Amino acid sequence: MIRVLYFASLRERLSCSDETLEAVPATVTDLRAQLAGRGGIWHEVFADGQRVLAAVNQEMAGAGQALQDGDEVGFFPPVTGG
Amino acid sequence: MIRVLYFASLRERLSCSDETLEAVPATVTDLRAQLAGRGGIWHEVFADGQRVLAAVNQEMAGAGQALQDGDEVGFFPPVTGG
Amino acid sequence: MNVEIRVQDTPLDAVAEIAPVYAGQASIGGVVSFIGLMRDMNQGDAVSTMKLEHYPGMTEKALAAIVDEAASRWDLAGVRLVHRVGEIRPQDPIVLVCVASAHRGEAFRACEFIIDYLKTRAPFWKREQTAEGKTRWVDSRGSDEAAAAAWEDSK
Amino acid sequence: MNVEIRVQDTPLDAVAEIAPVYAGQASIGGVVSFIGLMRDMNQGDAVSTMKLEHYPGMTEKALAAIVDEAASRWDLAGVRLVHRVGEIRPQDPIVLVCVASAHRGEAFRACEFIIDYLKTRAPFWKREQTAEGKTRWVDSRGSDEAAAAAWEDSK
Repeated sequence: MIRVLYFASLRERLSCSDETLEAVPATVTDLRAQLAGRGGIWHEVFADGQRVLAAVNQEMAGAGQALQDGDEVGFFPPVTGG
Repeated sequence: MIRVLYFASLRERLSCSDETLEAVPATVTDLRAQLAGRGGIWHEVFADGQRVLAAVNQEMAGAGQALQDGDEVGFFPPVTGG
Repeated sequence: MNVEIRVQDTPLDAVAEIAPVYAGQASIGGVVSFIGLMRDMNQGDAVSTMKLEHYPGMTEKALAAIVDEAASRWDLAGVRLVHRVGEIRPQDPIVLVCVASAHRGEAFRACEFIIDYLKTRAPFWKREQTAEGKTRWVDSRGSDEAAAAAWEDSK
Repeated sequence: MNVEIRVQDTPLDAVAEIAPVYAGQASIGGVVSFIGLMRDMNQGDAVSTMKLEHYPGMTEKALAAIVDEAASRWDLAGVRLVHRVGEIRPQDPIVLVCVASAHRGEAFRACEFIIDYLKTRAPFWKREQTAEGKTRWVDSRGSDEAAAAAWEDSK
């Protein structure tokens, strides 16, 4: 099981703030592909994922980072604070 | 006539805060030489003038800067504010 | 090193955050502060309000990591980093970065490093409302990416 | 550009000098401040008090020239520069430099430039009294000369 969170414009575009996935993808890359496979806006957001950043357990993650049961994955656009 | 002012450690070493000179030296270099010519502590301070800065009319001056009647010349050590 | 990091949804009194960073510490010679303020214009449009969203939990970790990285690069006596979230208006302070050090050069470097990294690595997002009532997410800026990347090169 | 330059023999409330530089100006996005404080140690000796002397008349001209030079190099919205003279004690603020700009990079550059130039070009001199009662003029530092010279090279 993993928790997946969506923030800012991603949350709005996907109409989803968070969800729980029973199966654990091997990597963040696999998770992106699985989400893109939902089609529609999900495909639009995740098929060309370069402007969607990912964090695993609240730390910035590279695309290929491995996932484990219980992980929290956050997806979000480039940050604009400060 | 020129006014000559001495600041900080220079004022203390020379036991002089300011004076008026009737004759106007042609340049700051000439004024330094004239002051060094007084001998004693004056020679010590001005004969090797590299650590004595000069301002003419309250602006930093190069050694060779020309002087005119009515000028104010300030001599002081390297600054240490801020 | 004395560190305080806060994320708050209440108004940020930026100036009041500075003195506590150096008060009572006579070994501190230089204090450099950055205050980031909301402007009333962005990309040519008048902006009336802004909402700052963040990723609770990750935000605090990201800010702490940035401050730790600064402390590993420079000799610092104190750091305070406070960031607003929630609804803000033009002229409201968004962020305060204050760095105290024995020497001014280290304080300048560390303060600019922290704000440059925060701009590209801390999970905050701005959504602004223009004077005409349109709502839009603020785009990230290439100049911010470049500023952060320059610190990588200088590591 | 909104400029205020002061030399004062009364205590400097450094933090109180910052907000007026950006208050009421919604085009300002970044404010960088430097506060220089008296330390209780210098060259290995405990220091109890310090007296700051200056060259009245020249000081004001020199500070104005430094701020003018900064304004010619960067796009600034406001600058405030306040320097203490007279008797001070450890932890007392000596100088406040505050620079406001639309963009933070220019504010950082200008603020550091002003303090670096002030340290080598403005006619202030410090005489300190050590804890053992010895009085001595503070020596100028090569690191300050180097910092100012680096701006010449980057001109």
